[in-house]
This record gives sequence, structure tokens and C-alpha cells, in this order.
Amino acid sequence: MNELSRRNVLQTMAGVTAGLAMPAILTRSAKAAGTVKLGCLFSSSGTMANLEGRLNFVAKMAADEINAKGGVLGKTIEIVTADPASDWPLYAQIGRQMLQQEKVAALFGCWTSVSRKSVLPVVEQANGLLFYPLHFEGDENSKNVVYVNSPPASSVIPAVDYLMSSEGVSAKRFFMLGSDYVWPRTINKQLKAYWKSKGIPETAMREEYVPLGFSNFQTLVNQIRKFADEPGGQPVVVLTTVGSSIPDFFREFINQGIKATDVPVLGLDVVEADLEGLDTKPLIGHLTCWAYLQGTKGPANAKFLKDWATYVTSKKVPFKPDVAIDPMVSTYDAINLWALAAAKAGSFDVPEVQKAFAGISFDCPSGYKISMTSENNYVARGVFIGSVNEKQGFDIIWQSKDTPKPVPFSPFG
Amino acid sequence: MWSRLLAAVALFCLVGAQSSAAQQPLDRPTLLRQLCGEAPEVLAGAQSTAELAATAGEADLDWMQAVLFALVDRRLSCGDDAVTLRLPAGTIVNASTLAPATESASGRTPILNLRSRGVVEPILAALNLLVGKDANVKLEALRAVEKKPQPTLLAIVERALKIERDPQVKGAIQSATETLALRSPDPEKQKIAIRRLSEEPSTRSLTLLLNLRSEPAYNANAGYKAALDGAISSIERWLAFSNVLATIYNGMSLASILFMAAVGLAIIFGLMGVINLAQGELLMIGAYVTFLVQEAFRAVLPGLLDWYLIAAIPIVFTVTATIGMALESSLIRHFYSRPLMSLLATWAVSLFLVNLVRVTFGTQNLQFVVPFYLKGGITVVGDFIITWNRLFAIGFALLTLGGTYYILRRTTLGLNMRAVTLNRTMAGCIGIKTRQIDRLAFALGSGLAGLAGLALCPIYNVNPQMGTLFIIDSFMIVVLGGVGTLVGTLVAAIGVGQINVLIEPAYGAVAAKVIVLLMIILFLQWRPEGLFAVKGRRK
Amino acid sequence: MGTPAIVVSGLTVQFGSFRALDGLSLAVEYGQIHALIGPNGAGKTTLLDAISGITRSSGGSISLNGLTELTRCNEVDIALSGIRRKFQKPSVFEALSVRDNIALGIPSARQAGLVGQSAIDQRIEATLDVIGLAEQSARLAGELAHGQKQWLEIGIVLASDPKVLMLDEPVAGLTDEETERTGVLLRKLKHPARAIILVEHDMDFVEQVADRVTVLHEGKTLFEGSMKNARLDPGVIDVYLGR
Amino acid sequence: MSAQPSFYSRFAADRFYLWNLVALVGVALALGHAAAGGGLLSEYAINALGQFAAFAILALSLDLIWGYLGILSLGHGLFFAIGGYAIAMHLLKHSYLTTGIVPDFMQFMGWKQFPAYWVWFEHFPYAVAAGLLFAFAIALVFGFVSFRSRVNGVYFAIITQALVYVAMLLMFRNDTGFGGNNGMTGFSVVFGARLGQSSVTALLALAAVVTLIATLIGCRALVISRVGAIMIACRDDETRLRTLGYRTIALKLSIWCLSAVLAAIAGMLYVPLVGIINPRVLSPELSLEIAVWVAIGGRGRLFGAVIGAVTINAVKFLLSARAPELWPFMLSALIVLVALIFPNGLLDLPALRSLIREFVKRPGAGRLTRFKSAS
Repeated sequence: MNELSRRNVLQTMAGVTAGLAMPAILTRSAKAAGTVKLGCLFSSSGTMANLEGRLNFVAKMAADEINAKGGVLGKTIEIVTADPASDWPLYAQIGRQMLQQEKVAALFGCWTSVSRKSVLPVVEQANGLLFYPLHFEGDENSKNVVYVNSPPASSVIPAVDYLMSSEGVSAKRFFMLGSDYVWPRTINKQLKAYWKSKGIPETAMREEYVPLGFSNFQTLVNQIRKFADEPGGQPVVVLTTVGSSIPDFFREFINQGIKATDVPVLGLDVVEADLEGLDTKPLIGHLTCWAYLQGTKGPANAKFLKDWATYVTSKKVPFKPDVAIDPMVSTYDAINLWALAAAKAGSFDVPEVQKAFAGISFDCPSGYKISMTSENNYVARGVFIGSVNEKQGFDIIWQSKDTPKPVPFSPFG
Repeated sequence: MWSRLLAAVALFCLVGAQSSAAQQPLDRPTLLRQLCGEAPEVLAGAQSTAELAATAGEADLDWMQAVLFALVDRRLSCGDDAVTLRLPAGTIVNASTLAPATESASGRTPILNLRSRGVVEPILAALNLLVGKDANVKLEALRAVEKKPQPTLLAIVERALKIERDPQVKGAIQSATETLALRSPDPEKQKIAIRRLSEEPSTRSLTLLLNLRSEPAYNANAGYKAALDGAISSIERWLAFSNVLATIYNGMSLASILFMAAVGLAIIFGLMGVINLAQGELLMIGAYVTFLVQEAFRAVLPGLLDWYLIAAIPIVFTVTATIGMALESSLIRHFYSRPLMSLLATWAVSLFLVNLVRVTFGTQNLQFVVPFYLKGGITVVGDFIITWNRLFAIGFALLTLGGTYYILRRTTLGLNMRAVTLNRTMAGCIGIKTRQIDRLAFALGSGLAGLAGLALCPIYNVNPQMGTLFIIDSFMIVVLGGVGTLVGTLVAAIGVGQINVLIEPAYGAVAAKVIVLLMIILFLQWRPEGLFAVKGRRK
Repeated sequence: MGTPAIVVSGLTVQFGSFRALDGLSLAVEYGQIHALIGPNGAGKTTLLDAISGITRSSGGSISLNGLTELTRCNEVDIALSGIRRKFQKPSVFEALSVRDNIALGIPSARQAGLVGQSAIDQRIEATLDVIGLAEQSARLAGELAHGQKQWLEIGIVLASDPKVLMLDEPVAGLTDEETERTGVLLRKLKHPARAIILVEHDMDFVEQVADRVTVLHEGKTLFEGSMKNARLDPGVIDVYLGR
Repeated sequence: MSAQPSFYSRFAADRFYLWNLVALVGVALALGHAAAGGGLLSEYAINALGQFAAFAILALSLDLIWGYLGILSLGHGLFFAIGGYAIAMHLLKHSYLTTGIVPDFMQFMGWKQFPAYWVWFEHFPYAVAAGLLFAFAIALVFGFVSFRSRVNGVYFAIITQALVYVAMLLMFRNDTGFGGNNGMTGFSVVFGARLGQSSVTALLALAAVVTLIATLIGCRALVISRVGAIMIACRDDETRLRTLGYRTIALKLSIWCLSAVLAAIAGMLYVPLVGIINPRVLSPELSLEIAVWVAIGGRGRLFGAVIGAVTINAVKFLLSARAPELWPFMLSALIVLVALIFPNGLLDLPALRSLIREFVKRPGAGRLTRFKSAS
């Protein structure tokens, strides 16, 4: 970011000029002979752009790696990208276009659950495949979607357990603050049922929702401060806001002088990229949980980070070379899983690839060997709990022993 | 009988054991090993530090403070062979001897989990109370200890009370110990603590006092009951007052943002009748220019980095005003007779600017250094905190208001602008160069939008889309206030800000916004000319 | 003389602190052309605005036929009660044909006393003839010359056969020949059941066509009588005609 | 001598309109062929054509009030959304009764049954009537208060924009019972047939195109009638028209309500084709974009709106898949071009011709003259 200089400007100019040479771009898809196409549904404009945008490049990087090893079934992978502009119906529109016009072998995409839900009927109707790289609310199991990341039972619940244990902060009271859409609503519904089963009274839970893109958290943080000072035991905030509401919330949290040791925040959708604009020193100690954190040790991660950094610098990708977030790794996993399945099936046809999912496994950069079974389309992943550090990243303070079996349908709620 | 005796003996032994432990010399390597270990070991190490601190010698106290501070601040490096720490100044020293050293190759920084952090931070604060060099540091440390009173820390506080020389700090420690006696078995001490707490009203104090109602003394001792009930009702009154203040403050901070976003628009719309949908993008550009100024400071004047925000003011104004002027003379001037087309054309400009910034800078939020004068806030009374960044916005809005008022009322430009607003043709006839006035007014309006962007930097996320958040709100403010009146814009901004904040706690932020916007829409149907309108012949 | 068509009494119109009309009283008779003259800002156009309901008065009354109180009506009802007004700036519908323009002058056939489409068509043809634009009927109004636009607007307001016709500067910007023709046209419009109010700066034209003249000054009546006498009135000379 | 030409000759006077209408009938025939099982058009093309037709109706509805009445609404997405939501509610409830799958939003809100206002929505006629009536009622109330207090021009534009924004904020709330941000999706059945079958898609697209043709004919009949002349007169000089004795409020109100109902119909045709509706259709940007379609195609010419809507959306579909970065730049350039040089739209052939003539006459003359706008 510090180097937004002439190079970027020149790049822009080049982009605009390239646009004027439209016909050349339009003929591009004609050279598809020895290739197999994979489609990406990640926005490069709108509210989700900062997060989703980088996933396009990870997909390309993964494809490049596979192609360098000879491709899949003798064909090179070609990644087709588009811009659904953070507009949920447009994901469906472009998804349809990719499946029916571009004839992609599989789709990789969506961040928010809303966008996935909008693409779902399209992939089901066309019998396509969508690899979804985000952890989410669960309660869904379509044969046309591969859920690469974890449902709540295997990601959120362990994190909440940690907070409630004496090893964590012995949390007794919970302030749930989320963006008003399906993922936060469902997560909170399941959490409430979970806490009830643990004997936590209703009075110890508060639930508030803000619209997507909401930014003025002054009043809400006031309320949290009040909630924290009330009797009943250690309070925590379970934050399920998404996108730009995350840094906005933290900024107000800092300014009102609340520390993680007073009221820890479990930010379920907080990734390194959300902390980019913040001075994270006053945020040290707040928590997040993902199936991958950049700080994880191991050769797979070291290789992934190095590859990404090289890719960013050599391809002049407009994102930081030294930031890797879970959905990036999940997208990387997704491309590899698809390639493994296709190679195993000996075909790019969706029904064949679907049959091949059972039993495949891949060495994820997270250090876990992730795998799929014939039971469902979920991928078994490891779980990390991270704590915000002063370098706008996370320190790993807990991680699961192995990859817990994914439970698509929550027993709670 | 026997049991009581036994208990007394046990207690005696315990005390004895503790004091004998305290007299042992500090085992620095063991302690360091603990602090470098897993979470339970860190906790044990921290606890033993706290116990030792009540009696340790001054050199050891300094050492403990340095090590714990480094631990919390992640400046500790645990190697297999040696433990080093980096002093705040940057030099690496051996953690045991504090002699200069080099960092071990196998060094890793221990990570405090939340529980350990919750324990270590108050201990560090207590140590600061003992060895701190500055009265302010000590007072802050005292507050931290008070907030999380731990039994082990009481001894340290007592020791601090004994050795403290500064009368102000000594007094503060004295009253803190009295407050900490809230849980003491002696009702008289409790009463003093209750009075102390009622002097610092907050929800936390209230919670502490409410818990005391279950004490046996509450029902047994009439004086105790009266003291407690009096304290509780006093705190409740203060809290109610502080809530009113907080609401007004929150409302004013929202109002200041609305006002700044709207004032430039008010000038442009009032003067030219042109709606500039790209106003939000000028605001966004203002924020980006602020960022560039910050980067320039970082590169050229790193020592003065904290002052970039102030230095950016003239630069931001000039840049956005120039962009506005260019916009006016290339595009907007063609639309003075076609206001509806101007809506579409300026929207196109806004689309263009957003995307230009997006492909140039990327979509991520810009990272701003928060200058020291905008960090945090101060508790005024009860739960009411004044946060510096919002106070900055309010102050900035007031300055903007003053500046704009001055330009409009006290300068030739302002006079000419008002003349053109009232009667363009006539103004032209008496020799005012209306084209030039248009351009300058547009430049002024754009510059003000840029300044609004600057003021938002410490509060909001700065990204290419930030401008679109403000455009509808600021239009409603301008129209509600009445076109062409600065006072109207001000009153509308304050009104909308306050009403919004009043509704928000009850119905939530969205409902508040919906209700306020609907109220404005209805009001405008009833009074299309707004709150303060200049009346004239229709048609 | 019968009941006056329009009686204005004590009419006040205020813009902010400025009184455009200040307790003005005036009567306009049927069968006459009544001219309003006076310097700029005297309140002539404001009076027409007030009568046609475009501007709300802050005091006084305006009555039609001594019955209808116009200050309480909106401009549509006033128009439908038979009052028409030509604006100072030629206001014709440029995107429509000349014929369509005239047709728009008849908002309601029944109210104009016409039965059936053929009666309406006849009225349109007749109006086109009167204003001399029959040849141009298919052209777009926007393509007409300035003088023709003035006549077209007179045609529009004439089409419904109004009781009161208000003409705001009908010869402004016309050539002498066109002014001449307009004068002829105006005299043709005179009718025992019609009152015509004329606002004009061209004194010779006013003298040529007007039966009666009211000179306004600062929202008040300065003089009322014939144009000939107005030219002799010292007050009028002082503020308006010049020495 | 200058008698009024007959209705039919006036209807047929515009050759441009007629040829385009013929072309549209051709599209409808092709879709009919596809619905009968013909493989002339790809499924994707069929779906896209249906969507374009829905957008064209939406653009027409705006053209009716902006192009012919001079009222710019920047909130037409509101009525489009009302229609869309009504039909989505129908599809969802119909699908639920057929398949028994509980809609998503009820699942995550923990609701056991549909909110009270969902009653009878399983009946198609009721859903359509409810949607149209609601759009009509909103338009009537809002239009009445606005037009009565003479809110017009840019004021009306920005107040409608605020209105659609408010509606968006409201619909983003999950507790309204319309699915919140998620909106509604997962429609599986329409009239008992499985949604997504290519013949069903073709029928839906055919319905959209046929409705578009009907709307075009109806609108043409309206604008060449006397009412059309009054509308244009009202657009150009409302005060003049009022002083001629026309109750312009009633006129504006009826056309405004008609326009709202048309927009709602467009929404009803659109949603089954895309299979999702959520509050994003209420975003102020979309409503602004509708105005852009009309402006680029040309205001006050019915086919201008249609061609504008179809071209812009076709290019957008194409670009957002192939060169996504480019689209916003192209769109903004187009708007500025139209606003500055072709105020009557890119289809303004006379303006184009004279522009070319000017270039030919004065080679090297770099300056483009602006052409007079209709309003």
C-alpha cells in the first residue's frame, strides 16, 4: 500500500487502454482447445472487493502450479474471472453465464452466504459444481456445492468453548453483534441454543444487528460498555459483522478505551485483511477462529506464503504479498481438490467428479491433511483460534489436534 | 474449637511461609523460564512476581517491571540458550542481567493468551505503581489495579502507599485502598468504600454497590443501609445525567459529520441549482489526499508524522477545489439549465472517480496513523466518554462553519455569491462575472467536501466506496435545511443527528435511519422549501 | 354598465418584506380593453399572477362577475371559470403542432359550450383563422417565428372563448408590421361578453387599442382613465412617461 | 384543410417504431419456437432475452413519466421490487406447498409459519393483484402528496431516491419477513412446472417479450392521443397548462401510478427468470441506472428506452464476464457523452447526421456542438 506510485497508475492506464482494444479481449476465449476452464465468482468492486478480489489471484496461482506440473488429464487449466460487483443477484447471473456460455468445468466463489444462496439454484439447475471457500452457517448440503471450509459445529463452537473455559476467560455473558443477514443470524441462533444447553440464562445474552456496510458504532459500543459493567460475570462480544463494518467497529472499540482483557471480542469473520487499516496495538488479544491462520508453522505453509509473495510481485497483483487469509488457502485447496478429483475420475464431467470426491485428501498449507468422504460434500479441516497481535495479524493460541469430522446440520437450533 | 485452632495455625504457617519466600533472593532464570513457558507456567510466574513484589528490593522491582513490560509488549525473546529482551529504546539486552546482548537465533516471542494477559497486565500496573517515574504513569497504573482488584496486588498497593512521596499520588493511593476495602468484613470500612465509589459514578460502581445489598449488614445495620441506598441513588442520578450528555455528544458528533458532508453541497446546490452526485467522491478524494500527505510526511518528515492531519488541511482543500473547478468548467457548466441531466452526468463522474481510485489504489481500507492527540478519550462523568477523534470532527465542523460563514458574509466573493444566488441575471447586469463566481463557488463547495473527507479519516474507513455512504444523507440535510441557507443546513444536521441518536438505542441503527429519512421525506412534502427558505416569486 | 368582470379591492401581495401590490383596487368592465401600464416593478405582472391564481395574495379580494372570489381558488379553477392569460414570455408548447396547441386551449369541450368532436374541430379551425396561422397548423410550434408564437399563444387562450382575457405584453419584440397586425387582432377580440386586460409598455399601441388605462406605481394605482389623459397627468409623467 | 389525421395513420407514422415492433415480434416467435422445443436459441440466450424484455418494460415505465411528463424518478426500483417481491412470495409459497422445503429465511429466523401477510400468496392471481395494487397504492400516496405540494424537478428526483433508499434499508432487515439481505431464492416450481427446465425458461421469456410488445403498443396509443399531447404540454410548461384549466395533478398522478404499475409488472417478469430477489434491486444505483438506460436510448421515444435498456444490459452482461474492470468506465463515458453531445440519446439520428455533416463541412473542426435538448 505504501508503494502506490507510478506503477499502479501506469497499470491503470494500461487497463483502460486495454479496454479500448475490446475486440482483442473478446476473441480470447476462442483459443480453448487444449484447456479446461474453471470459473471464479469473486467481486473486484463493491463492498466485498477488498476481501474477495484477492481470491481471483489465488485461483490463478493454484492453476498455474497445476499447469506447471502438466495440468489435469493432459489439459491446462484456464481460470475465467468476472466481477459480480458485490451484487448478489449478479453472482447468479454470471454463474449461469459461466456454466452455460463459457462451459466451465466448475465454479469457485462467493464469500457471503447470500451470494452462495443466490448461485445455488443456478448450479443445481445446470448440475454444475460450486466450490465455496468460506466458513459459514452450515445447515445446507447440496450435491452441487463443495463446502471447502468449516460449518459452525467444527469452527465456532470450539472457539466459544475456549472462551468459556478457564483456559480462556471463563466467559459468562455474551453480546452478539452481527450484520443483518443469514450467516450472523444463523450462527447466533445456534450459539444461543448451545449456550442454553450449557445453562446460560437468556438474560446473559444480547443480540444486535446492523445493516451491511454500517459504520457508526458509537452508540453500540456504548451499549457494549454498559453491558460489560453489568453484573453476572465475564462478558464477551461475538462479532459477526462482515466487510468494512469490522474495522469500523474496532476503531470505535479502541477509542472508547475497551481492552481485550476487559471485553474480549471473538470476531468470527475477522481476517488479517480487515486489520490492514488499523493500529492493532490496542486490539491485542481479541480472538478469531479459522481453518487457517497465517502464523501456522510447517513446510506447506512456508511454501504457500513464498509462492504467494512471488506471485504477487511477479504478476503485479494489487494486494499485499505478505498477507494470507483463510479463504485464500481454502480457494487454493478447492482448486487442488477439484484437480485431484478430476484426475481420479478421469473426466471433467460433473457426475464423475462428484463420485471421485470420496476419499481424496490434500496437504493444506494449514498443516492439516484435509479430506473428503462419501457422506457429504464437506471438507474436513483443522481449527485454529488466533489472537490479534500488534502486527495486524494473528498469533495462534489454540489449534485442534486433527481435522474434526464436519457436521453440516447443527444439533443446536 | 479444634478446627478453629487448626485454621489459625494453618493461617499462621501460610503467612510465615509467604514471608519467608519473600526474603529469598529472586531467582531470575527460573522466573524467565516460567514466563517463556506454556500458559499455566506463565500464570504461575506472574503470580510469584506479584507475591515477591510486596517485599523485593528496588533493583529486583525494576527488573520485574522491565521483564513483565517486555512480555506484555512482546519484546521478550525466548531462545534455547538465552532469553533476551528489547528495551523500548530498541537495544537488545540479556533478560536476566539487562546487559547488552544479541538475540538468540532460536528466539521466539511468547504469546500471552487472554487469561494470562488479564493477570499479567494488572501486576505490571501494580509494579508501575511502585517503580514508575512519573505521577501520571502511577495514577494510570492505579486505575488499572483498581479496575481488576486481585488479592495479591493489595500488598503491593499497601507498600506503594508507604513509600510514595508525591502527595497527590499518595492521596490517590489512599483513596484507592479505601475503595478496595469494599469487600472488607468491617462495615465501617465498607461504608467509606461505598462513599468513595459513589463519588466515581459509573455502571461498574453501580454493579459493585448493588451486589452489597445481599450483605448481611444491609438488613442489620440501618446506617449501612442508608449509606448504600444513598450511594446507589446518587450514582443512578449521575448515570442518568451522563447518559443525557452522552446522547447529546453522540448526536453532535453525527451532526458534525452530516454538516461537513452537506455544507459543500449546500453551497453548490443553493447557488447553481445543480445537484452534484459526485460530491461524495470529492470527499473520498479528500481522504485519499490526506493519506498521500501522511505518506509524504512518513518519507520526508517522520519526526512530525503526527501533524500530517493538520498539514493536510490546506493541501486537501486546494486539491479538491482544483478538481471541482476543473469539473465545473469541463462538465457541470453545461447543465445549469438542465438540472435533471446534471444528476446523471455527475453520477457518471462519481462512477468514474470511484473506479479510478479503485484501480489505482486498490479496494482495501487505507491505513492511517492515529496521531497522539486523537487517540482514546477521557471519561467525563459516569459512563460518558469524550473520544478525541469525534471531538476533532466536532471542532473541525465548527471551524468549517465559521470559515464558510466568514467567506459568505465578509468577503467580496461571498457577497457576489449571494447576489448570484438571489438573482443571477441581475447580478450579471451589475457587472458580477457570474461564470467566474460559479466556478469559484463550485471550487469552494468541492474544497469543503475534501475537508470533510479529511475530518472523517480518523473516524471512518477510507476506501473508494466511502463517498456513496454520504450522498443521500447530505442531500436530505441540504433540502431539509432549505436551499441556500447555511443556518438551515446547520440546524438540519444537528436535528437529524440528535433525533437519530435518540431513536437508535430503542429501535436500532437501521430503524433510526429509516424513521429519520421518512420524517424528512414527509416534512418535505408538507414544506418543500425546507426549514429556512428564501421566498420569492414562483415559476 | 353592468357588473364589472373583475373587481380587485384592497389587494396586497407580499414577497418577504417587499410589497409588490399594496392595497390595490381596480375594476375591469366587460366589452372593454383595459390596459395596465407603469414602470418595471410597479406590480402589473404580479396583478395578473394574482388574478390567475399563480401567486397567493396576502390580503384583499378579487371577484369575478361580483360572485366568485378568486383569491380562494387555484389557477385551474380560475381558468375553468373562464379567465385566460397570455404570459409575458411567449409560452407555447414547442414540441407540439400548432393545431395541437390550439386544441389544448380547450380543456373541456362542455365548459367551452361545444358538443361533439366536429364542433371542437370547427372551433380550432376558426381560431386558427383568426390568428392567421391556418397554413401553419401542422408545423411544430417550436419552429414558428417570434411574432407567430405570440399570436399562437393568443390563439391558445382564445380557443375556449374566455370571459376574461389577460394579455401580458403581446407586442413585445414584434416588428412594426406585426404590431399593427396584433392591434387589428386585438380589436377583433373585443366582445360585449369579454373583458380584456392588457399589460404593455408600447404607449402608442396602448393608445391605439385600450378603452381605459390604469397606471400602477409601487403596487398602487397612480392614475385611472383614458390614455390621452394619462399622458397629461403630471404624476404619471413624473414616474413613468418622463418629461 | 388541416383536419386531424386518423388514429391509425398517426400510429403508423413512425416507421422506426414500426420496424422495431416487427423485430420484437420476430423475437417473440423465436422464443415460441424454443418453448415448443426448438433449439435455435441457447438456454442462456433465452434467459437473457427474457431479462432484457423485463428491463425494457422497466425503462418504458420510466420513459413514460420522464420522457413524456418531465418527472424524473430516481426511485423506480421501488416499484420494480414490489412486483418482484410479490411474485417471489408467490413462487416461494407455491414451492413450499409443492415440495415442503421451508424457505431459508424462516429457517434462520426460527419461524415455524409464514407471517400473516403471506396469506393467499400461493394463489397466483392474488399475488399479482396484491403486487400491482400495492405498487399502485404507494405511488398514489407518494405521488399525491408530492404533486400536491408541487415537489418536482430535482427535488422529486432526490426525494424518490431517498425513498428507494429507505425501502432498501427496511428490506435489509430480516425481521420484516421478506428474507432480509438474503431476499428470496430457491424457487423450484412455477405453475406446477419445474423452474429451470429450458421450455419453462422459454415460456417465461416469451411472456416477458409479449408483455413488452403489448406495453409498447399501449404506450404508443397513449402518447399519440390527446392525453399524450397534454403530457408533453405538462412536461414543457406546467404553469401554462394549469392556467389553461388542466388539473395537472390528476394527470401526473395517473401517469405516475400507471408507470409504477408497469414497473411492478416488469419486476414480476424479471424475478422468475433470475431466480432471486433481494434488497439490492432497491439500491439507489440501480434506480439511477434505469434513468441512464432511458437517457442513452433517448427520452420521449418509446423505442429509445427499450433499445437503451437492452443495449446497456447486453454490454454489461458481456463485459462483467469478460472485462469487468472496464464496464464502469465505459458506462460513465457513455453517460457523459449523452449528457453533453446527444441530449436526446444515442439514437438521435438527425443529431448524428448533422454532427457528421458539420465534420465533413469543416474538417479539422474539433469542437462538437451541443444539440438542443427536448427538455
